[in-house]
Amino acid sequence: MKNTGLELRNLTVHYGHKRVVNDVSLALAPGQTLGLAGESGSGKSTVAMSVLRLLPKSARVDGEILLDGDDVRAMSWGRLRAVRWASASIVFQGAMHSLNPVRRVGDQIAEPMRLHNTPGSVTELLSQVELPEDKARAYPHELSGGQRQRVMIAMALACGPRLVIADEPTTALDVVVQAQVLGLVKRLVAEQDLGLLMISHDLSVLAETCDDLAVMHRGELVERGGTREVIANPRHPHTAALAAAFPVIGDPNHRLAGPGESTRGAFVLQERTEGPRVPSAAEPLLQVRDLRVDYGRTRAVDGVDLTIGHGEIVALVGQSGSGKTTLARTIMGLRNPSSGRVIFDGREVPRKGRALKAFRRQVQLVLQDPASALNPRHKVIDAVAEGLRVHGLPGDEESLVTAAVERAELRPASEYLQSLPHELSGGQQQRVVIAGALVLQPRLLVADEPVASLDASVRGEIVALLLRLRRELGLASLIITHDLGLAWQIADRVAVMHQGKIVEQGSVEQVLLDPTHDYTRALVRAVPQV
Amino acid sequence: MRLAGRLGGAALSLVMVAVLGFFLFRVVPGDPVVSMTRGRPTTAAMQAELRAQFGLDRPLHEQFFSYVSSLLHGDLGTSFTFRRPVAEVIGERLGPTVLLVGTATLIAVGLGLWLGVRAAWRRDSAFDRATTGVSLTLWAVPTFWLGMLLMMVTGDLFPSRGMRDTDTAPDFVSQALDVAHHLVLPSITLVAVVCAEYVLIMRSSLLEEMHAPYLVTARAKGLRDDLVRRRHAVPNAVLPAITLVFLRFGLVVAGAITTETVFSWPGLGLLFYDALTGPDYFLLQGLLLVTAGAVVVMNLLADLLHGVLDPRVKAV
Amino acid sequence: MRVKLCALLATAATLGLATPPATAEGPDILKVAIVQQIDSMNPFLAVFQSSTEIGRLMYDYLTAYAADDQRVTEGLANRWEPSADKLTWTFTVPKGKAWSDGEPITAQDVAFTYNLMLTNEVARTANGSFVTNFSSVTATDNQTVVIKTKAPQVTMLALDIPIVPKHVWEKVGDIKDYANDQMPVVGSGPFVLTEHVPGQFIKLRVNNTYWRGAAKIDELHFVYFQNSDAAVQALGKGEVHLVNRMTPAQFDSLRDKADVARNKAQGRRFTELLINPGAQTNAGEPIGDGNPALKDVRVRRAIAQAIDLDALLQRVSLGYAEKGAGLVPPVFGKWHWQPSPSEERKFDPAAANAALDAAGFPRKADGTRFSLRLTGRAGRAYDEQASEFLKRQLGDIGIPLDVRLVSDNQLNEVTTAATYDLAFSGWATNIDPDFVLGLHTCAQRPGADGKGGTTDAYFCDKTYDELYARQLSEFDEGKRVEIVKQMQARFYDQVPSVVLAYDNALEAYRSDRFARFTTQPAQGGVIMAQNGMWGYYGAEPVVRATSATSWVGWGVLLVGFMAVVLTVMVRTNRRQATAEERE
Amino acid sequence: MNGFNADGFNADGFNAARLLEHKAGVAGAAILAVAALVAVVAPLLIPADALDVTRVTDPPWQAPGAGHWLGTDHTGRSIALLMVQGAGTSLFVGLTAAVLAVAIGALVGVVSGHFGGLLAGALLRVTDFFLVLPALVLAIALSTVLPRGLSTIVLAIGLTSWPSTARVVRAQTLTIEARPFVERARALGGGHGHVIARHVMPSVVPLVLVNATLAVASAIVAESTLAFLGLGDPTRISWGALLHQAQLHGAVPQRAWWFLLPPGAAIVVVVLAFTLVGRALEAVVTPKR
Repeated sequence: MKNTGLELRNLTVHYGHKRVVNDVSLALAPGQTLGLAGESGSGKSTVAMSVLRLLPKSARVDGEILLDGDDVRAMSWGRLRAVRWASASIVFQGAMHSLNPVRRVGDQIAEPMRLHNTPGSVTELLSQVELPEDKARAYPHELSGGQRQRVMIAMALACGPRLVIADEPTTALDVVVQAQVLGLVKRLVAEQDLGLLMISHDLSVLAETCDDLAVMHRGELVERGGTREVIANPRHPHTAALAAAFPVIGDPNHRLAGPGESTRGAFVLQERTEGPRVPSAAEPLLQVRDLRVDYGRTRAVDGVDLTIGHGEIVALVGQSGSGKTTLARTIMGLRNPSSGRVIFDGREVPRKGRALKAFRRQVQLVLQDPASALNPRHKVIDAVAEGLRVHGLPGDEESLVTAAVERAELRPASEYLQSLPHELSGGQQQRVVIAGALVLQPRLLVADEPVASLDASVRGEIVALLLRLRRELGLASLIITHDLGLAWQIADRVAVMHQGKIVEQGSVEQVLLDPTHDYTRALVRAVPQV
Repeated sequence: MRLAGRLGGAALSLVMVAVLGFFLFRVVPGDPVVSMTRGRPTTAAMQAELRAQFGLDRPLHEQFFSYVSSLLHGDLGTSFTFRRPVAEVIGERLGPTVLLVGTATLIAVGLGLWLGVRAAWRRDSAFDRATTGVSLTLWAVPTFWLGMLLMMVTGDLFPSRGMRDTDTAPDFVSQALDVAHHLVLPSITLVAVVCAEYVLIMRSSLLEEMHAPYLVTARAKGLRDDLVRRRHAVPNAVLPAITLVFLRFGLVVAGAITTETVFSWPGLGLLFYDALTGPDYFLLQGLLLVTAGAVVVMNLLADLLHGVLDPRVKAV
Repeated sequence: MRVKLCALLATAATLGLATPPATAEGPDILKVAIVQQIDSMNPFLAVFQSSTEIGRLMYDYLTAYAADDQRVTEGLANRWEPSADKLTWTFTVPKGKAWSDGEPITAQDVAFTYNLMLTNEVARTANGSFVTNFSSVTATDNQTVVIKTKAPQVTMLALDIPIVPKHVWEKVGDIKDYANDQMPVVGSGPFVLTEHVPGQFIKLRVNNTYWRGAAKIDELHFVYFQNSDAAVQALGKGEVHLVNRMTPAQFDSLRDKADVARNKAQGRRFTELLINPGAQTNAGEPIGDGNPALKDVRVRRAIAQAIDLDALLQRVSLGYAEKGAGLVPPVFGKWHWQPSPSEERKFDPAAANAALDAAGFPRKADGTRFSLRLTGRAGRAYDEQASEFLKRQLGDIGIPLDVRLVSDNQLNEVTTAATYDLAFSGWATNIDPDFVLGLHTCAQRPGADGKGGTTDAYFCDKTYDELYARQLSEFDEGKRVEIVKQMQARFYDQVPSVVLAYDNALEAYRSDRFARFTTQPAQGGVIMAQNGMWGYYGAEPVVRATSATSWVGWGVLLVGFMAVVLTVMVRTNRRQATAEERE
Repeated sequence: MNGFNADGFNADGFNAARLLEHKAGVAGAAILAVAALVAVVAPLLIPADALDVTRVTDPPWQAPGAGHWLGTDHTGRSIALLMVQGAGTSLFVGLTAAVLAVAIGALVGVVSGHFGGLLAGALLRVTDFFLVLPALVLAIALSTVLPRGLSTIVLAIGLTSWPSTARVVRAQTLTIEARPFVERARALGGGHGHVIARHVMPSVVPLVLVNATLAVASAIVAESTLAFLGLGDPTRISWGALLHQAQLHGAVPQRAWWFLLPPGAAIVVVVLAFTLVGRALEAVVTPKR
């Protein structure tokens, strides 16, 4: 068998009449590492699947897929089965679902070895991916996300393939774990001289692991070159958008929130105050005092103090499970604290009844995934007007909704009001969610990972929108995120949460550029560097 | 902990069944003493005597407490009709029902799961369409009607009633063959109806798994199609299916009642009928407790089995 | 592996096909279908008709009723003598009769049985009413029993009490818990109980030491059926040899069946339509909610007149019944009463209309007078159909009916609570008419709590009660017959119920296996449900030639079926195997 | 869920399959339309005397022939006319019992799904309890207790077949309640009423509809079973009651297949039709992955 690596010639894939991959040509020599970047829907996963002919029957594949010189498309089933995993293997995205939940991981790793008569041992493979050998007896659900991904990698290496395709291998992982897994991949590729085709939407991940970079957009290959070069000098505008979406912490160019904006916001706010209380600039908008929240026996939030000023944007960063979401829910009055106080605008947040309902007008929530934050059965106008209807606010509903929608930069509003959520793009959906919040004229926006599920190119626009709202309406925000880059871009202050406690709090520059707490340092270090 | 909870829940269900049974059947119209003595020369004094014998002369709440206390001692009471302990009467009839239900369930589960897997794996093939179509049709068939039709169609091939002939040679082989001969029509009837459900359950369960990413992984590893099915898809799909099969045990019980009625099969279903005509309170209560108990136990078993078969459950 | 399992199961299911049908040689067995459950084999507890009937085969009574004319004849006792004041009866149990285990039957056994019932409340469960009037029972020697009664009792020769062997039953601790299942059960009748599988069958073998001589058959099996439909089917297939209680339609369906002989017999049952005459308790308190209009005997008569008994007979009973009149069915010839032409209420809607007008129930604007509920038993073919006819016939005289067909229990409840206007009922009568006549005395009405009654007609008539008391102590049979007829005439005249029909007992048997049965009475009598055991005792098997069964056909069928199953499985597997290449 | 979706990875054979299922559903709907038409219109066209046992003059147990193309029953009534007459009762009982069952089930499901705490616990317990009880046993007991009549049958079936709907509805309610848009509605200040009315109900209703359709199917079978066992309303003609009559009057030993076959076949066809429609609805309602 020749060992010539992978070559795609004029690969085109149709689903019915829909062309998902259009005339893609790529070559990957043995030992070479190539990153394939693109947003969701760009066709990058289809390319990966086509290599081992794993696309469903309904897919029509044209062009040539040469794996070590043989066209995969023309192989007999027997030959294809022999090639699969032995010549090229895949590290699938979402190891939770890509591993069989009812079989021990050891068996699953061993399965292709038995099938292809490859010598070797599971123990050895596990040690290569830095897992103890007793994990072979574990079931997938008994492992952590990072461990599962390691198992996937061990499985991919089981038959000693010359080419490994990694499809979003770290997407669902935490920053720190992601860094570890990427490190592992890098080491293995280097040690075993593997060819690696790495697929990701995250340029920084690819930058971390690959020498070359290819960018796909709407099924087409738009750019190909050395990784650093492509990122530094993107030729295609889409590449530029992708690159911009991953801010470099410490780079002032990527810092969008200017100093002093917050006070200006407070000023604007006074002009449009309707409530009985005139807030004084001296008193912070929101104060959290020694807040504790318990879930049964576990303490999710453990003595947190937090302050948000008028018009201030505070980023709450931390890994998943750190308690940041619980904290946000508690602030909103969606959960009752076990102890401690939440003071909004000088008054303690009521826990129930009419007062709580009134309070909820003041604080609005923006959720991570706009697609699920909108009832798929409700039209835009209904979704946005929901708050108005709940509170029975007076005024012409349509004009209020139109105003809010346009404020959220969906112009002209009339074009969108009658749409259903699935007819909109992710960015548009998130704007609808924001409009639904704005229509109640809140004073604080709690945004839970507001851009995490959005494509890179849209991300920047939403960030800009949030900043503009602060500038124009004096809207304060609590941004919950695991993404230090986002915090760098948007926040005035950063609070770092770890195991229910806020371990460090301060201005963005201070916390991110000069972290004092060990955990913050680990977080900052784990961010992939472009 | 989890087991204890399940056991507690099951026990609570049984207690509720016992209480419900007591009151429900007391509302059944009719005076057991009157229906017992109807058509025979009886005097009012004799009726009163009988009533006292059965404790029917006492106020309802007293009857209830004595029922509960004897229940706690494992005593289901005495059947009015048969003049014997309910547990004994039920025990005699348990065998035939277990034989019928057991045979039918085994065949139905085996056949149902097998057909369901084949049908789902080749979705929309002729085989799938035929299997699904037949299953849906059988699902729509009233059990008793199927039984009567089978009886009419088969004519003299199979006996029309009961479990045994009275004049079969006493040796084991002849007896076993005789019982098997009697079992054919009732079990076909029961299998047809129950199996249809199982086919549909298994089919949809496997269809659920058909697009699971781990199947793509398995294919990518180079596994043959039937290995992908046998080693990966079926072990996953069969878990919910088996659970459902166990949960649908009430369906089998219902089917058994009608089947037993049609074929005079001497099991609990027939006994239930006879008890209703009394009304034989204690027997009815006992039967409800036993049938509901069987379903409760099956549910519990389903739970435990799921825990054994599905490694994910242990972690919960 | 699963494939193999399926194949195995299919084989197992098909194996049943290979079972040989009933063996053609061997003992002469009479298989009888019964539809009713057996409640108990303990003769003191068994109250179901089916159990009583089997009890008669196991235990003789003190006296019996002859097969041909139902007169009292020798049972265990062959002579009996009342004293002059009719309070003391002396029965003689002759020597030479033995229990099935060889022990002699003596007067001690009789005295033991009766005394057990006198002293033990539980032992009175089934037949207690026969001994309520006894003051003492003694066996003066092994051949003589002396029974003293509190008052003269005319039914002393109709004591339907199975006599049990003292040497067995004196060891029984608690009658209540004794199932009488020590097989073979020691008895005195023509058959000995050998096996009882509840809900399935009962086996008896011939008692070779029976004092009348052994029966001609070797074994007698009672096979349980859920419904008579299944029993009729089984008769057609030869699985059972004798079936009774058929519906007219079932009986008709056997008309042209080869090897099946039918027996249309005069039955002991009558079907009646109760007309609530204003039910009262035995203290005279009204109970129930019967329509007050029915208290008027003129209304009741008018209703009776509006019912076309002949139509019901032809259309509902399909002719398998006799037109109703008195309370005693014609099968008990001498007690049966027919109205004279002058007494008879002929079907005459016009007269009924006129009578109702005269009684003060004129038709209202919509043409109705008042409406009545008609309660019947759901699932009883007669009630379901007859109610349609009654609805029409009573509608014609301006009485619309609200037909309610309910379960057995609900019907019992409705009749015992008197919450009916019209209701279907019916009774089986005995040779001695005392029971059915006694049902309609005032004393049989329920107590204040609504319980303890046995009547469902709520008839209470002084004339009738006086006659009842008189017949009970009238030892001259001719005179007693007269009184009994007067009572029936009175009942007919007062119409607390309309006797609609005397149902025929419809029976059928396999004529290829049994040549004849003894019926009771000899002319138009029944085989099963007799006042005796003659039917089974006198069964005469046909001398049979061995018939060959077509084993070949069975084998072919079996092999064919297996082949189909296997082919399907193999082909599916192969298709699956090639399908993998297509993926 | 993952990149596969967006890349259309799962956009395989579903469309064809759904079309097929819809075809079956359309066929089912057509059958139902015909059955409903028959049930509603036909009784008006049947002469009153034709089904009155006191007036019919034709001989009983006639095999199908020119006079009666489905033969006659034990009283000489035309089976074909009886079938037509019985359609109404069977459909009526099936529909009302299903509506009752699904209404109870939906109410219990939504309430126990939406409100937590003791109430939900108790309701869940009761649901589980009824799920455990063998429905037929309970229905038989109920129809023995209550007076005979259509309403009893409806009640007996309705009261015993709601738990499965309650389970499904509860599960759906919980799913919906866990969706971010419900959290968003809460954050907007929406109370229980708002969440149930605007979010839970709209997504539960289609499911309830599917369940109702399938419930009609099983209710019709249940009605026929109860009627067959002699627990139905004997004064009304339904398909189950016809089978009851057939058995009561010995259709099997007489080999009177024309008395036994049509009512059962009608039940099968109508139940199958409901099932097909239900499955088609289900396919439309549940979004395929």
